[in-house]
Amino acid sequence: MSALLQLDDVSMSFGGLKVTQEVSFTLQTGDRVGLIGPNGAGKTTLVNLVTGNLNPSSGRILLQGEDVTHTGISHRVRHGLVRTFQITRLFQTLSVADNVALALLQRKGLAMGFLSSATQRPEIRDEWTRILQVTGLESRAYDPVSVLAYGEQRLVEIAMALALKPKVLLLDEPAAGIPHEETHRVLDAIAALPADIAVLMIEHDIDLVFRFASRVLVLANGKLICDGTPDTVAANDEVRSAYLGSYANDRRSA
Amino acid sequence: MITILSIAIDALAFGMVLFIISIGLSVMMGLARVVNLAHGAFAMIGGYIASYMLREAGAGFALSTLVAVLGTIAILMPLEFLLYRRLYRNADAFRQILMTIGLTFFIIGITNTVFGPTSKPIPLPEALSGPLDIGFRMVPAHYVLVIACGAITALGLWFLLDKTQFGTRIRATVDNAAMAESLGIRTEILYAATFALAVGLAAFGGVLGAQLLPIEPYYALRYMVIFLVVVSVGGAGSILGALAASLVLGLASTAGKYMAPEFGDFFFYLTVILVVFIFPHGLLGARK
Amino acid sequence: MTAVPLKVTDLTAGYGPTRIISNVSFEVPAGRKLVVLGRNGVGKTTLLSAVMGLCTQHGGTIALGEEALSGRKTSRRAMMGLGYVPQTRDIFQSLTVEQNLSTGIRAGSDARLDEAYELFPRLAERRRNLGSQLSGGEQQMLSIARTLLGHPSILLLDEPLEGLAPIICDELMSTITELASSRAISIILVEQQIERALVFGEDAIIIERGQIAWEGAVSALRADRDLIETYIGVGIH
Amino acid sequence: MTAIGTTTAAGAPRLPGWVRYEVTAFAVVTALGLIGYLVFPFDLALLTRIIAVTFLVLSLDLVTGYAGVVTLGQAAIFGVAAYAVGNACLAGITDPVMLLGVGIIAGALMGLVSGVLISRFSALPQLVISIAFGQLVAALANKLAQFTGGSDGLAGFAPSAVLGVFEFDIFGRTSFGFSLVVLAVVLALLLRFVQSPFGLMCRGIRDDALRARMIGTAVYPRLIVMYGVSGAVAGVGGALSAINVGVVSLHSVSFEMSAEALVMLVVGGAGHLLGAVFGSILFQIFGHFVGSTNPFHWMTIVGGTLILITLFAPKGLYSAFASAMAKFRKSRVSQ
Amino acid sequence: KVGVIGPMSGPYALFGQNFKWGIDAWVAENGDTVGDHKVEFIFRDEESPDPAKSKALAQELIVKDRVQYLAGTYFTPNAMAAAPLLAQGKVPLVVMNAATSSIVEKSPYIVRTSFTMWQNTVPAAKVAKDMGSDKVAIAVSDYGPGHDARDAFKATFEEMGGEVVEEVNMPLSTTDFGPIMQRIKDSGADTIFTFLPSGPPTLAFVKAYIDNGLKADGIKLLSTGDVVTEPDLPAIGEAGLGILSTYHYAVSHDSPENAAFLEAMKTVGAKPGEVTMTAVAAYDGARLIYEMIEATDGKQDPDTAIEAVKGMSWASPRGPVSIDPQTRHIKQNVYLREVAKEGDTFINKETQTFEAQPDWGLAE
Ligand SMILES: Nc1ncnc2c1ncn2[C@@H]1O[C@H](COP(=O)(O)OP(=O)(O)OP(=O)(O)O)[C@@H](O)[C@H]1O
Ligand SMILES: Nc1ncnc2c1ncn2[C@@H]1O[C@H](COP(=O)(O)OP(=O)(O)OP(=O)(O)O)[C@@H](O)[C@H]1O
Ligand SMILES: [Mg+2]
Ligand SMILES: [Mg+2]
Repeated sequence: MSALLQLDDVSMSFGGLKVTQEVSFTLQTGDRVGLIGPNGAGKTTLVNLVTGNLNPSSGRILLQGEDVTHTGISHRVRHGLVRTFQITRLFQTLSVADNVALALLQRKGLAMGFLSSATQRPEIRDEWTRILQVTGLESRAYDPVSVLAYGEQRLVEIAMALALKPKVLLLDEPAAGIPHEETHRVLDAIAALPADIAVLMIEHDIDLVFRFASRVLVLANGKLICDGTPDTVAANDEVRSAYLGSYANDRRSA
Repeated sequence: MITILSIAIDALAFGMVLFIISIGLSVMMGLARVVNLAHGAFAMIGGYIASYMLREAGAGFALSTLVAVLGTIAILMPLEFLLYRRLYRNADAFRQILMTIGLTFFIIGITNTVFGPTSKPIPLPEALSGPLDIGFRMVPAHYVLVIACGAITALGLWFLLDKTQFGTRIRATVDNAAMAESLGIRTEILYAATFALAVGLAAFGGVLGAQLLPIEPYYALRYMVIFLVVVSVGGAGSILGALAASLVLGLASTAGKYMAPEFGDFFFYLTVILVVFIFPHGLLGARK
Repeated sequence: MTAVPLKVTDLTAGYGPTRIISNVSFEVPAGRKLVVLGRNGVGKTTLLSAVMGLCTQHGGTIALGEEALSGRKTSRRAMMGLGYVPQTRDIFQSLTVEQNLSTGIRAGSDARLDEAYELFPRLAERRRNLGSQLSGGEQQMLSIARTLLGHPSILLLDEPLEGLAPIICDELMSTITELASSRAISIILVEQQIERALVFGEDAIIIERGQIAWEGAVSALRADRDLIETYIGVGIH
Repeated sequence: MTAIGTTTAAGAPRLPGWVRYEVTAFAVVTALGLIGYLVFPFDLALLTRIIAVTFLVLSLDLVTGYAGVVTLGQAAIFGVAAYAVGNACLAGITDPVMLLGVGIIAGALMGLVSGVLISRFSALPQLVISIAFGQLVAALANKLAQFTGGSDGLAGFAPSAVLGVFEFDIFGRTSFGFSLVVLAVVLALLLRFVQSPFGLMCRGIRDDALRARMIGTAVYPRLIVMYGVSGAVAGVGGALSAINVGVVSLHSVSFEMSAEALVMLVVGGAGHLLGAVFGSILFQIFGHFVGSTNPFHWMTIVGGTLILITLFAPKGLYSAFASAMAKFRKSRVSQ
Repeated sequence: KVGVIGPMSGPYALFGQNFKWGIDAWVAENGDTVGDHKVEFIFRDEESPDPAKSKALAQELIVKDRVQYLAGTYFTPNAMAAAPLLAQGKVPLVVMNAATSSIVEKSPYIVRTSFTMWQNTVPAAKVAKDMGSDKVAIAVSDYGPGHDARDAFKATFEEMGGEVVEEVNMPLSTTDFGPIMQRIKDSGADTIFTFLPSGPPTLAFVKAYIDNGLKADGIKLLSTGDVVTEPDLPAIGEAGLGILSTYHYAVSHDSPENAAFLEAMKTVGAKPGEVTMTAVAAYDGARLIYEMIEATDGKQDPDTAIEAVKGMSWASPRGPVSIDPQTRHIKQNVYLREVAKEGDTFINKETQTFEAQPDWGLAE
């Protein structure tokens, strides 16, 4: 069986700056992978390359065996590739429920209905209610997204990703802005996903990464410098000096 | 060859007129983020003042232009305070469109009542009126004035907005006024200054462009579409973009009129569509 | 700029007619470090923006030393010494890194861009990039550096660590601690990385549904983890 | 230049049997029309013209208010549909209902074409393309005088009786009745349409097109389809205008017409169908009233009024009205 | 009751204003009663060529205000839109401007007191021939009346053996005429014939003609009177002196009727600098309406009314005129005029008269 997502020697640069340099890795069914690295290492860029927001200058990207290197964004989404944004992007004037419902409708192929009701069809309604419960947003269902606190908007990002039932889910700093003590909501939400999908999470909250991931990729200056279990990564000197800093010590002492 | 050169000269002059008269709008749209459909009305006010100064008060051309620019600013600053101030921060383009269209109507109505519907000439000084022999053909002497003023305006503005702290602060304010305030930037003053700049430029353009776009009450609406097109093709707020757009569109319009006048408008707008397709982010690739 | 205490009394504020925080009172003596904690959406950001004058103040007073801030324009408050790093970073997208930084320097101040580059060398590498072309963490650095260049006497930080690599977080926190003591800056820090906040702060308030639910010394919080669990969430540690 | 109007209440739970909403709208429009008929029996021509323009404003609301495409070229669709109807009528199709069909088809086609061109872009380039598109169509209409009559207008066609029974009369009763029924039907359908998944998705695209793409939506094709629908609505207006007036002139494809429609939409409140209807009716009645009582100061008065509206009802009259109603209701409840 | 539709607002408001002045002048001279019938004029604003709006206005005037006569219409499509209503409403329409020949054919209840492009242009071609022009460049605005002017000139001029070396249709929105002048120059024409609707572009056109050196090269400029309407002359200034035009009325027309007319105009508040031919057309239109009221004794009887004015002739401020019984269009003198300065004011000085010109467009 082919990998869910496979990158072969993907490279890209902005002008002279090589942001992604020959990155290769695969995500298999059921993978829970963390992607860490210093600021500006190229993590978000990598996600953008995978989703099609940016085009690589060389290399290949395979989604469930299909070469999608040159296909459009929405095509990849329809084939199960879903992401969240580091800086939230939501439908600001629509309500939380509408945001989630749109994702649901799109996934179910109902989005071209011209004269049916959008959010209140029973099958849609039940599902967004459930998703909002999981993400703890049920009390805000009818508020327009624009009046939500920033942290709440991040949860809506995740709710929309859930609604799309991804095969491969890319989370760009999903827990940023959520209190440390509440990040379990994010983990809960991910845990509620089917086991056979692959999830890649970018996060600077190392606790969260290490709790979540069975495998961690480390990116620095556009290159993958480490790929292994959390423990091997935490023990890697290069990673510690370039990225983890005091955290590595804390962890050892904990 | 002579024909081509001749078209080029006409194009350059017409392009510069377009530039001079549109650049104020570009400043307003790019730096104060107001889609100011009253720009034409502002230019027209400048034209009326200049015409009055020249014909009734007997002032010279340079003085009249100066008075027109300052006078227009003086007349319109209260509007900044009463109306425009409400438009800067809120990004609702519709509200801006509605208010500025209303203002335009209002100004037209008043002008029409006070000055009557006929056009008001802006006589040029002897040296600048009439034909000028440039060897292979005659051109209107005021071309020289327009081309020179256009070039100077472009340079001056480019310097002011791209190279000075004033320019940086203005653009910071445009991007995010609340944040600029939080850094201690006095946004109201900056906005007022930008408004004054845009209004002054409008008046200046109104006076200098009057040879090709005669001043009359409906001036305010008649040419608005062209101004809007030039600014948008060049990218709002980009000085060099507006210059490039003016020259390209001036050339398209002039060549079109020379070669197939019955399709004049057609070529102009066809060029607009082509340019936008090729440079969707403004002619000089405006940022963002 | 000499340090002065910030005093907030019975502050009620919100957006338009809606009230988000009510009757909040606290004081930050000159040179002290206050941390503000609370769940998502309880009004922490609103509190800071009310102090900056960015949202609607319905009642109460805010005073900087002897001077009342209520009713003053945001830019005036900034000139009086408030420096604000917003949660959403608010980088000027169409300016370069260098220009962004230069907007932070106040008229007549002797601050230099180098100060910022020393603090975040990463920014020096990216000085010609536009704001819109920065990574999330770089934006965060730029936002902090920009405000610091204004040499504020009171610094309001809204989740400044969000999106920063752990090692940068370390450096940033120690730099700010150092600044606080060397320049006697008072600091209000809103932060979700509670561990780091507790190491950093001296006083703390916890906000719940727009009101102060607990206030006291940070040491008390450090000593009593239950407090945090009650107000903020189920501790995992 | 996106994000216009709020749609906060859109997702609020509705009573079961929400279809009643549309039926109510249908009834209300018809009732209002009948009142207009009874109160102003001699102004039916004016009311009829208002209805035709209302379709243009509605169509503009669909693309601008709901899908965030700002256009100043919408009249091109309206006008081409009107010309198509005029030519069809000259060619022998005189049945008004058939002509309406011709208008709808012509409008939808034109809508698709302009959608292909205009919705490719965003922000200012989009506005410019729409202007250029409108001007090109206007220039062509002037050139193709054999189909449009050039600047003299296309005249000399007369539709036959509606359903073979109601002749068009000088009082304009038939025109009015016919237009009113069409308006009620189309409005009811549209009210439903904007609540549909497709309508909601368009609002999503208006808010953030990239986000829409990231949930798997092919944005561009959808905007084109939306333009097609909008074109059909504009086509209804163009058809009614041609049928009722019997002359089609360059004015119907002109920039002025597009701009006026935009002003009416904003006056009413973009992003609400009822706002579009409101704006169209109020603006035209007001304009007519001022024009007939004080034609010489028409511009000053209308201009001043527009400024006042932006000051006191920045989101459009409909929103102002709706929030005033809400307040009123609240104050009654609290008493 | 008479309903008058004219551009009272918008860029053409000057002409609507002239409608009103012309009618007021007539009323001032002749009183507001015909027999024992009081005549009341109601004005409505047509603003732009918008037939839908005009039709609604006409309809409103007929059914609501119950007018017995309609008058005015500046724009052709607006007149066309009103035409079908006339028979149904039993209301005659006196066209006071709209100048397309075919309007009078749209309804038997239409009479016209203004002019047509053909009527004014045919003499222009004759003038050109008389001046010794061989090669003419035609530059007209690209719309109906412009096309009429072009066709009329070309047909007449070529019939007389002249050559048209260049035809330029200029978009109505043109204000930059430099390239067009260049093109005309390149064509080797010795005379330009032009028509543009009165308004700001006419000024720019004349300026471009001078500034690009065509005047200096001895190329003559000939136009219809629309290019040099009296209100525009001061703006053109000295530069315009000597421009030739053919038209059916000049404010400077030397006759007792015109003097009386201008006097009456003053009493109703017209500014001397703003009088145009539309006022005369309205003045004469009012005369026709009075005649019709008298003939029908105030009853609504369009057939009798129209019959009464067919063949009618009188001395108008513009000279002797009559209504052609076949076409119901006005037959009038067309004058060749030259821009001249008299004291401080610029005038169109009449230098030649073409007598009793019919509408050549219908005569064809
Ligand atoms: N459009 C662009 N043009 C030029 N440089 C860019 C552009 N976008 C990003 N960069 C640069 O590319 C580098 C990688 O950015 P990226 O956003 O991928 O970092 P990241 O690993 O996600 O960092 P962070 O953890 O801070 O979010 C950064 O240094 C950034 O400045
Ligand atoms: N612009 C706004 N208009 C109306 N309500 C708002 C606005 N911004 C925030 N709110 C509301 O104010 C409340 C408090 O928001 P605030 O941003 O202060 O929370 P916070 O404590 O900073 O949360 P977080 O940790 O998620 O950043 C929230 O319920 C939010 O919905
Ligand atoms: Mg990132
Ligand atoms: Mg916050």
